[in-house]
Amino acid sequence: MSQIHVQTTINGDETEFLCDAEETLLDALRDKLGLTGAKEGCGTGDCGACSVTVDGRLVCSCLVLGAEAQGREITTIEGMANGDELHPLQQKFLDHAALQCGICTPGFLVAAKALLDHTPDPTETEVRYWLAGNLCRCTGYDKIIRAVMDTAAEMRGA
Amino acid sequence: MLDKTADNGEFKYVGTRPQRPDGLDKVTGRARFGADMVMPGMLVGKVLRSPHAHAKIKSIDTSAAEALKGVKAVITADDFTIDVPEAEYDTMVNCIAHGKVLYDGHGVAAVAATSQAIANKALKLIKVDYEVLPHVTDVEEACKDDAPLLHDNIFTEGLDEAPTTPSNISGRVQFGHGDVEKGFADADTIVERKFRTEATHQGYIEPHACVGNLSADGTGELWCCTQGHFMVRNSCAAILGIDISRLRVTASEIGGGFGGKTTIFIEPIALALSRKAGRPVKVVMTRDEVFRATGPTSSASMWIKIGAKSDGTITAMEGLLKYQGGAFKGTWVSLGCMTAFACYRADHMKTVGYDVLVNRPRAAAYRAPGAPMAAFAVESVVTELAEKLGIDPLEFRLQNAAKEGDQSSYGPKHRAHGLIETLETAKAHAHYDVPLGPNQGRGIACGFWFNFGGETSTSLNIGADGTVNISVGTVDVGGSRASMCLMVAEELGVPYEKVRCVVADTSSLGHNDTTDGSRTTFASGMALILSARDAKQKLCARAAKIWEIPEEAVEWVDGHARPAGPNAGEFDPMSLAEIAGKAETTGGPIAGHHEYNARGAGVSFATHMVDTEVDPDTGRVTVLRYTVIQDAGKAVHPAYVEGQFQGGAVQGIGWAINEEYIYGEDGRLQNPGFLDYRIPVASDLPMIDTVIIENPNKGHPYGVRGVGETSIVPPMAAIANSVSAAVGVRLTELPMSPPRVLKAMDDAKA
Amino acid sequence: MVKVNLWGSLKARAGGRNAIEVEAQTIRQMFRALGEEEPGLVPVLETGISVAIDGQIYRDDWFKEVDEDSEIYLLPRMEGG
Amino acid sequence: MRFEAPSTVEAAVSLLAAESGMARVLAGGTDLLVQMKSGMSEPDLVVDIKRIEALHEITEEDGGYRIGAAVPGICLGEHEGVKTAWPGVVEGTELIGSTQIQGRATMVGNLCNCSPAADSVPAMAAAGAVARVTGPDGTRDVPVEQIAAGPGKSNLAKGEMVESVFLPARPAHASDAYLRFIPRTEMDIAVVGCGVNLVFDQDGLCIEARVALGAVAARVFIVPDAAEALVGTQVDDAALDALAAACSAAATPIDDKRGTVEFRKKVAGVLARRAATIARDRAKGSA
Repeated sequence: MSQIHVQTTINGDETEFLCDAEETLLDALRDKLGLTGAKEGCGTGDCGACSVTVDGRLVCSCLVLGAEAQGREITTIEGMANGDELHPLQQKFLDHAALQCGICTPGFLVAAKALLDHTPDPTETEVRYWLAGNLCRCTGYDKIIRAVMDTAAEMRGA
Repeated sequence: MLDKTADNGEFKYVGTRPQRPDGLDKVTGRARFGADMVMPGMLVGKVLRSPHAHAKIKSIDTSAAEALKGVKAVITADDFTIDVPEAEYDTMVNCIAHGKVLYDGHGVAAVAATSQAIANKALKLIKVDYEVLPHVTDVEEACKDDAPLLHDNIFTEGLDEAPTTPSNISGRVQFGHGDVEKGFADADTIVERKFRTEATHQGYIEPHACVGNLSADGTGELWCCTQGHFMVRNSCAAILGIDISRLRVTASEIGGGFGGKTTIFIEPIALALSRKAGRPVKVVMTRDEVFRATGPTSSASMWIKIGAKSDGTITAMEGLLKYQGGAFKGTWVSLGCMTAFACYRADHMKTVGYDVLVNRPRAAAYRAPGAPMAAFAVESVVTELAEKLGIDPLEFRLQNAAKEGDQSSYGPKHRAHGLIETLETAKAHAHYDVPLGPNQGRGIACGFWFNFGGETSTSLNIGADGTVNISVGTVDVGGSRASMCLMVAEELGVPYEKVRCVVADTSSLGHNDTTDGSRTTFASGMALILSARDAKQKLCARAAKIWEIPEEAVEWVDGHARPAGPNAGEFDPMSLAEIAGKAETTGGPIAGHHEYNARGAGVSFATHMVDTEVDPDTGRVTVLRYTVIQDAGKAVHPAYVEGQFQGGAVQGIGWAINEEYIYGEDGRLQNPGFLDYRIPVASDLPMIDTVIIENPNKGHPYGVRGVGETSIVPPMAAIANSVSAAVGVRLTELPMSPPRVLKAMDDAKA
Repeated sequence: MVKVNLWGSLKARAGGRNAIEVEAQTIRQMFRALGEEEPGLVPVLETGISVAIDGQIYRDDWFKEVDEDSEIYLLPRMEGG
Repeated sequence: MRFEAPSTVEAAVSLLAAESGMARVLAGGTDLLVQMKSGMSEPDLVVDIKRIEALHEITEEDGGYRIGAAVPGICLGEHEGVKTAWPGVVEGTELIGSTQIQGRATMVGNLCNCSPAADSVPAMAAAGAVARVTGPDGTRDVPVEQIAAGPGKSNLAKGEMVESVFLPARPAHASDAYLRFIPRTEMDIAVVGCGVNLVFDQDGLCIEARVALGAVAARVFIVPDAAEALVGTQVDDAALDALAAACSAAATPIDDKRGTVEFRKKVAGVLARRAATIARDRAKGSA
């Protein structure tokens, strides 16, 4: 069967790729476009390691078909820093030691950015529930939550 | 050995919290993990797994799969070497079944194809003719005489008389001292109970992944996520019958391991497929495969009995532990027996353990393997006994805590350690005095783990600009490269930012044992300190040459070579960069290295305190407050030490409340995914408070003890004590999931 | 002579003894002497074993010295996570 | 497999009807893609309905709301009108999965997946919601609790799809609530779910009640005895006890990896009592 030609925008760049009908957006990003920052931890939407945004909505890219990206705007972890300038969340994750192995980190950053874009002054409970779809097995979440709260405070002050 | 201590204020870099060297790559998505590697011409490899818990493989027909367009190789057990060393035999059979499948998910065959879709299609075309056999997945059931037998060549080891019939009990072990009968006779109060725990999975977020490239002549390379790439090299070489020197293994960044990546699963399969196909092959497990075929813990059935005098002195401690280790022999029950009573002093101690085989995946290490389940049982009884005696459980622990010079539960006398300090700190902690509301309870528990040394090789190279490269062979699972850089910066007296650490491949260093046993910061760290001392000596020698004075007349102080005394001559101190800049003309590159079998690992103790609230109508447990207090010896990078404490505690919370392997009547795993294998999510938890105790390990120049594992030992017991206090009923089975807690409450009311 | 304490389940392999005294200056000599004294221990010694000397645990370390004052315990080879 | 993304309902229905093999509708995809990955579902055709503009709309109709099949949970949660009128339905839908899932999963998809544990369905059933089904033979309206035939099986005919769900007008002194029991705080499938929808008269007497249970039978179902326990009462403790007993008695669950029969029966009563209390307080607060 012939492949589907998809034209889309990824991290602001117009991009095109060919994919099979059953191929996920995550596979297209990783295997076709070399954007391996999004990770497959489960393939069933339970771990959030593959988080990206599609037209500004936070989604698991393992639960989106590549073909659905047609005409959409996708952002991934690779689009989070502005050149060599880190997003404040990225810097705070480093400052707070909010990562150990780092496999879940791209997903957490993408999800946390979506939260702060949406709710600049979240409570700890809001942060915890917003990020409940991002599993981390190393940190016990403590330092991640602190990094997000601290970023929010700093960004509000800025 | 202990050269520097916090007390004399000598540390400049160690104990600070700088940004980790691999951090930038990890927050930008650039870090390359197991599944992120691509090799030119790469094929996709997939493994066919058994749908049966126990079955004889009568035949495998791969012809249709081989005929499928795009399929480049199909392999079965026949593609592996026959004369595998005994030590690796079980590992090989666990990777690919030989004649018999032993658990749901056991690998049977594998394919390499030009795409994922073709590989999946090919798997469906492989015809396996199974003769299904009766199975057993429960540890107690497996011990019965009429239980289905997994292996007809395993006879129980460690019995007084050698058995004549094979058994699912592969071994009996015993530890202890004194005479427990006498000890119990001296006791005024005795508590004994039975406990059960279900198997849990390490639950790392990164599934196993590798890319292998092996030529017909046995030369190859392998990229994989593992806790020990030297172990991977040696095991794969043995299983594939190739020379160790021909296989270069590079460890990718690793997305969590916790012990589960201390053995191999897909690596020899990728290499065997590659050898057959003549192209690189990438194998990435699905989450379903991770749960069904890789390292869960043992499930356990335990009995614990402890007696004490009315003044609170423990007189005897006895335990019987049965751990299943999956379908192959294991050693985990030994560790359970050795650690069970390690926090206590008693004249009479005895633990007996049985290693039991069942139709489940081969148990792998999981953070202090074997210890957490035993601690759950023991610490539950310790608290219950204290309550019966009318003594505060924390005071009771303080009264009976093992101290330096006391005979340990595993044999030798204890050396200096920080257990008492963790208990005293708990008592003084604000958490201890927080008032509790209705349906709430507070629990405490202690935990112990050995920590290991092991084979280690490191090198250190000084660049012409005075910067320092260090190479270690121990995989960095949680920020250890930062700790390595801190220790080298400390030793050489150069800024942290001038030191960079890489995890070198297997062809670049001598053998390194796996990152396990909380050994990396201890063993690689000490090797690097010694490598740095080696380099310092050479730097001093170069300065001596430049100054034309004897080597002994030069000393290294604060990052500079200086004349050692007034008689050595008048020279301005030379920095490391200055000496390095002249390396070419003074004798060539300056480097240090060290290879050893690290000795001197220091044991580690912890006390955990937790408050929970139980919904009286549903049995649901909420963790309200949690505090971890642990002896780190010396915290090199305190933020990552705290991270180890917090991570271990939360894994323990998962184990305590919701995580479990659920097998159906058919012997198949019912919950092989993160939906129904319920690891804690962010909204389940409070902040995890930590206190780092620094009781230095005299076996390390800076006093470092391992910190990675002890933190998972106390949580289940601490939570059980807390929940039991909240509901007024002793919980004796893990996980304490809502149905189980509600049933215990209802049964108590009835 | 050094006194080597065995863990419980080695008793059956050592003629019911909890401890054996042997002539040895190093771990290697100690293993050799133990094997000669109690051949039943040889398979266990060969599969790899740890030794605690004065509470410090040594793994695969033949040439570590032992002396008469040392407290010596054999322990199973241990693995961690 | 073929992938199609038509721009009208008519085109979608034609595609679905014309496919000789298995055809599946893709809305949020949070169930479908999981089933495809596991091999549970191997469709020959997937019809993405998100390019159909009309299906993204939430429109007012006869004092109630019509919610399009492509409206993800997060958009429903952002709609003040629906939130005010049917807070229980919104909270049920918002409980489906994580933030990431909320960006995709739709209420209609949740309904059509036909899981007995679907979080949005008990609240919809309690609300008296009606699904609009369109197929090759035209359009029909079906009460939501009649969409599922059993676990994973629907009563939809070949070529039919649900294009929207209608939530009726909310009378005065009325409100609803949904609660589910899960072991964790998030990310689990309901072990028991309960939707309660109550209408009171001016004197605070309950005049209408609909109670639906999820995850305790092969389908989400309405519990008439539960309504009977509440109607004519102030929804006081005695009435709530009767409600809990009725729900526990009506539950016919199975033992599985998520819970035992004993646990589910008991918790069905516990949740019904708690959900009814919330609905009562909401209704009286709004009175």
